Amino acid sequence: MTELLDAAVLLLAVTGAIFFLGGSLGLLRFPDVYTRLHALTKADNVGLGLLALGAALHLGDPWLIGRLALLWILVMAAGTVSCHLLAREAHREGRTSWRR
Amino acid sequence: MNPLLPALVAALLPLVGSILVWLVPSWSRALAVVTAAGVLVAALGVVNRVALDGAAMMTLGGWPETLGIGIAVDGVGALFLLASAVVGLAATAYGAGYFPARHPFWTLWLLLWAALNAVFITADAFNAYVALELAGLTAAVLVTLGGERDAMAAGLRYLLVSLVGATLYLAGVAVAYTATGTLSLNALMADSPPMMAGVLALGGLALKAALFPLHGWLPPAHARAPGPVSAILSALVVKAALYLAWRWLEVAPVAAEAFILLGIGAVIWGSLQALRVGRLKAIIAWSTVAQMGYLAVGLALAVEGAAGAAMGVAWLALTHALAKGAAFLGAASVVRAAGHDRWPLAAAHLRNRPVLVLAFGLAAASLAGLPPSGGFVAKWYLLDAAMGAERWLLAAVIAGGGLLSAAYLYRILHPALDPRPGAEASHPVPPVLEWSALGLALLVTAFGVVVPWARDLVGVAA
Amino acid sequence: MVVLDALLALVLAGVAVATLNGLRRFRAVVLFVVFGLLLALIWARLGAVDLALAEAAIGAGVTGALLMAALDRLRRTESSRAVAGSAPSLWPVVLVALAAATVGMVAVLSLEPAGRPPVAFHLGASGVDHPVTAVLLAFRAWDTLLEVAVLVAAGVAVRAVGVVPSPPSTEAGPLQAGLLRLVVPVLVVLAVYLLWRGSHAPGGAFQAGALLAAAGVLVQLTRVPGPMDRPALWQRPAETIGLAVFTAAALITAALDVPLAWPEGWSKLWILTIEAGAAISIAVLLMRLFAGGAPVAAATSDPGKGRS
Amino acid sequence: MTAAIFLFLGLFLAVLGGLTTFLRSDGLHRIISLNIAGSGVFLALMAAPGGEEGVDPVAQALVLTGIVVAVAISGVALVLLARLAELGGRS
Amino acid sequence: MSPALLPPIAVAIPLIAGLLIFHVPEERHGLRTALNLGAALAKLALVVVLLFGVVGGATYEAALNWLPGRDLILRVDALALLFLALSSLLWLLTTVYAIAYLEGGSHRSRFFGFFSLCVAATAGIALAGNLLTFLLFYELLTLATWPLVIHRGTAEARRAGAVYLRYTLSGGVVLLAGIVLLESVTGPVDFAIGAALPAQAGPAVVIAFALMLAGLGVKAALVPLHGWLPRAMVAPAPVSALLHAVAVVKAGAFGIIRLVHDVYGPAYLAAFGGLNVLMGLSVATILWGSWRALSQDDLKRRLAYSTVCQVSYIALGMAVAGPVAVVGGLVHLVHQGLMKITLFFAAGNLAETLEVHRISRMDGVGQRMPLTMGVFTVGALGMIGVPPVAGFVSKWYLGAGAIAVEHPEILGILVLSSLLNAAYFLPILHRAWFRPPRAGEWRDHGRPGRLETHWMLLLPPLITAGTALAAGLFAGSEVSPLSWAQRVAEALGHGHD
Repeated sequence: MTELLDAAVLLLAVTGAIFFLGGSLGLLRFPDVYTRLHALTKADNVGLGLLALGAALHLGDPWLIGRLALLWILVMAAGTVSCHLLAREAHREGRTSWRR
Repeated sequence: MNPLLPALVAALLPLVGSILVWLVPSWSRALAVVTAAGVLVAALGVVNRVALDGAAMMTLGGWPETLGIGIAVDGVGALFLLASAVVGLAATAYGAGYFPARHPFWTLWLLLWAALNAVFITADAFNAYVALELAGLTAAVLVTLGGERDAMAAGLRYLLVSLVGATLYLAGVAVAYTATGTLSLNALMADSPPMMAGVLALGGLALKAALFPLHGWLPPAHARAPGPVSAILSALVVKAALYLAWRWLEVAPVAAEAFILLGIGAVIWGSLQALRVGRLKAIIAWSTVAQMGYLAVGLALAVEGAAGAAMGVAWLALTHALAKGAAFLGAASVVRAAGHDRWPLAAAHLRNRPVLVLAFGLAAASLAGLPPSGGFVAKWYLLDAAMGAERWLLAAVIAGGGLLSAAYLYRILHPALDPRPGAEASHPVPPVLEWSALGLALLVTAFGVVVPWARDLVGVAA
Repeated sequence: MVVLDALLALVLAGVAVATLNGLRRFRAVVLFVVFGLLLALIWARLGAVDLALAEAAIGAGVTGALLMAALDRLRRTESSRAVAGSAPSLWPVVLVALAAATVGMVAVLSLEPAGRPPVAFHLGASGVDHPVTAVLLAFRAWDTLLEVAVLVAAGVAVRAVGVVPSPPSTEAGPLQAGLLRLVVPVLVVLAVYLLWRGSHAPGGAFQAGALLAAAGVLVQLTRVPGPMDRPALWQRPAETIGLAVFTAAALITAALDVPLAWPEGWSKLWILTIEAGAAISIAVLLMRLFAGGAPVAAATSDPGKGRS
Repeated sequence: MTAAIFLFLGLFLAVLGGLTTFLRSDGLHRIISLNIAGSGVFLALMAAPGGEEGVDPVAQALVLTGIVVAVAISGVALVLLARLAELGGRS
Repeated sequence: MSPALLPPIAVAIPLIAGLLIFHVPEERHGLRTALNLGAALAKLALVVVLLFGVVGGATYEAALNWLPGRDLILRVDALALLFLALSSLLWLLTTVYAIAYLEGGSHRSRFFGFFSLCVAATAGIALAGNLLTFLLFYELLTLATWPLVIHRGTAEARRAGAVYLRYTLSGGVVLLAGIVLLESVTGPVDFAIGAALPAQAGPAVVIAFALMLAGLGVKAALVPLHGWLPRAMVAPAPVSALLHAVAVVKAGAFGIIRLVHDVYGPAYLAAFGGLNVLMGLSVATILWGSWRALSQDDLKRRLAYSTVCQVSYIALGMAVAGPVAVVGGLVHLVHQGLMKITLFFAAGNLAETLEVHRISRMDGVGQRMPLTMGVFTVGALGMIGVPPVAGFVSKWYLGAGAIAVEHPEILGILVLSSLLNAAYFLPILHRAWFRPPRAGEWRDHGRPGRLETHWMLLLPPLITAGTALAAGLFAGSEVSPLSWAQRVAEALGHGHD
């Protein structure tokens, strides 16, 4: 049973890490502000969620799990808002999105 | 009664005062004066108790000395407290006639005062650091209250410098703590921490005490600050760092020799600059640089155990505080009357003010070490100590430095005796401004005659 | 693990050098915030959780906000160009620092480590279970009292310096407002939690105050004008309550018996009361530092001084 | 070992920041340098050898105090800096 | 009232008077005069009381604990009284003179205030019972006289004041160093006991002597430390009179007497050649002063150089150090004061009444101002040493004393200096009496048909000249300065012949 759990935790953690990696890669490689924000926020939110889930399984203590959930929600909210603000600023500055 | 309670009160009262003043700004002047009176009473209480029962020490909260923060008073500390109380009272009285009620000066000054007294009673290396930081912050901001660009620049520079000094000092404390595992100054000295600790701490303190060649920040700050603030800075704030240096010199005796060299440099360089500069307050500020040199030399002598040097330094610190306070308060009145302090241009406003002239004259006599004045007594002790220790060069400096001081003080007094009629004041100068200056000057003269009690007091110190 | 520590140290050193190098202020500020966060990690690695919290909240968070505010003000007054002149090359300094650090290292390691103050032994008597809190509010309360005084002084000072433009606050969009509605209460709750937690585990007045300040700054940024922009009756009492409570406690205990010796059995109550007051003051004062001086009477211009 | 690494780092930062404070003319950079120097001192203090049972709470308390004092003074310095810039002066 | 209080009172009278006068409004002429004269008379009366007391063998002493083991001591002994009496008498006369001289001048309250402080300091110097007390008042004297020197406020006066301060303050510091050095060897030095000197004079003791002598030599205007004195001439005539006859220069000379007799003792000094140094200095000063006086056309400058010369007779007497010579030196302290103040009063009258400052313009002033020139003549002859004026007595004792201790060369010096004195005084007398007045030389402020000038300007010099004459004529009498000087000499431990 525990092996299975550990395996799941490992899987979740790795996947989460991969999402983070992708987000960061996007931040570095994507051509304009909008696409970068897109990569960063979306990917990171998922990545964080997976990591948190993994940690939750690993810890098992409901009290801690609750706090992890809160953490995830807060970060998502913050990420969303900041992404929105940045995008809005960029839009006001009249940055056009990248075209091929 | 435990002499430490009045000592603690001397530090806590200004805190209370600062809070009340901040909450009820319209009453600030009355509140401040009351606080000042209280502090004076407390300081006298300390002096009295120490004279009767001798030095005392306790740890706050009743914890063991290795864990809690100790406060202590001895003869020297009592004298510094006394200087702080007397000059503080005069400065407060002066400020009452100088600043409007709703002025941030009041809160900041009372916080600064609390910090100074906390330094004078602390027996804990790190507590001294916090108190120094509080003093540095408030002092630097007080400098900027004038609001002109130069004052702001001087204040910012002062703030950063004192932050550097405090950080250096903290580094010293950190080393000492690592080596000895204690922060109590006495225990720390007893365990003889590595010299590096002393050197670092003394470096920071020398910077805060504006010891040549680390004095660059002082003249602009002290000359640009508003009137009573200059008096407080020159009379008390630099003394706080000096007082701690006295404690730390025992950790790094090698620094004593350095203090002597730098002190000599300060006496000469400071005096020369004071002879050169063209503004009244700048002259007095540079004189502070020179006098700090004196104190450094005396300090070294005292630490090296020259007989009577301790009394000399303590007395010099006290009398210099009073005389310099009087000089700066007087200068502030001149500035107020003239609207500027370009010298000797502004001297015309000194001529028809006998009270101010007298205040300057008495203060000058003390600064130059001429009898009958506290300055002379201090000079006598230091000269005696130097010759007793057969440090002839030092003796020459101590004796000759008085002449240099006389030379630049002459620049202040000389135009004042010009027989031409004085000028009309551009701003009115309330009597309290002139008399608070004269009060300090008279006191320092009196301290030239009534000495024995202090001798016994400092005898307590060792 | 050691490898990771070494890596962490290397990165931090690199960030520090990068922060100090170059002329662009904005770059320096951003890198300094990064520096603070990494330092927080190091504190955690050293097992100093309180410091990790404090560094993240105050060292990186508040200081970063203050630096940003300053940048903004400088931008508006001076031309936004970085700095006149050219940056002195930092590499010689780095080398000197490395050499000095090596020497210092040898010196420090050569000291035979002495014992430490017997905190654990007296912890029981302090009234709280968390050693750091015990040191801050029982064993070395006098330090903390003066420390609070420093914060008050800073708050007064900012007003005394005179009116500097407060960072621009823009009306919050719906999304932002939503976040605020969510975050501010959470932060307040967290602060209270940290405050209470400080009595038995890492946390306490300063971390709590920093959190409250963060909430306050968010509000300050999204209200026009921000709460700190005009003088209000609640400000001065809020700024001084911490110092007032603490000083009162000192005086009362001095009158009772030994100064700063909390009465037998009631220590925890005293400590928590003081901490609560301190947290409020800290929060408001940090906000004040961020917002700059609101207009106060006769802050500038020394009446005694003619324009010389 | 960890402590040793961070001790070295702390000393390095202290010296680095201290020296740069005197090299830079710009107020903002100076303030940042000072903060880095301070952090270095704190780090060295925490990482210095000594203290049998784990991390020394007294040292933690000292550093905590130091951090708060530093932020207070930096805040005032920054406002002063801005004010000075308004008055059209360089620091 | 306990007799111990008398010495402090002697100092307090002028001190308090001075402090009061500062606060007298400029225009309250009468009140100021009353204060001045009242204080002067009171002090004189006190001195008379003390005189009788001391003759009756009483001793007056007051001590105040000050520095560790070093008290402030005010003590009345014969020597102190010699100086105190002189200064008190001359203070009264100078005050009378100054009131008239400064009539309608500015800042008179300030002037008379410092004037009184200056006298207070002098009294302190006279009564000082140990080195520390002496130093205290010695410095006070410096500070109190400076404002008098620069009273006129002209550029020249201020320059003179600066020079004066430079010299005297330096002197004070040197003196301080000497005292501290000596006391670090011997412990506190009380004049009544003398210093507890080591049997063999070590370097410290010798250096201390050199330092103290230098410090005192500045005020005593010993060559080469005399530079300030001629410059200080720009001060108003009463001030010059005070500086030269009563206070400053005398303070230096008096200090030298104390140094030689009450600190070291002649024998001890002779042992390491201190006396010879002093003798060399004083001889050099006598000759140099006289020589420079010859070439001065400004009357007051010539008188100043004559002071440089004459005061050194006192030091010379101490240096020669036989019982007789000491009497000569001591009595010259009084005689020189009387004669020199007379000369300055006269010079002041000329300047005030006729605006005559230069000797070359004095032709025939004797006919215009016979009384003034009369007293001037008395003073001048006294300085030369013509009997029966007092100066003769001093020189006679100095000479006799020199012979008595096998210093014949000193006799030669005395003769030579007398010739020089004659050479620079007689021409003045000749011009004044025997040359016809040249038209337009003077700007006459006197009122025809009245006295040649204001009576308050005339009375003091008449009195001083008369006293100088009497001191010479009745030198033998009980109350003469001479007999008092002999009493002092005895007290100092020399039986007189």
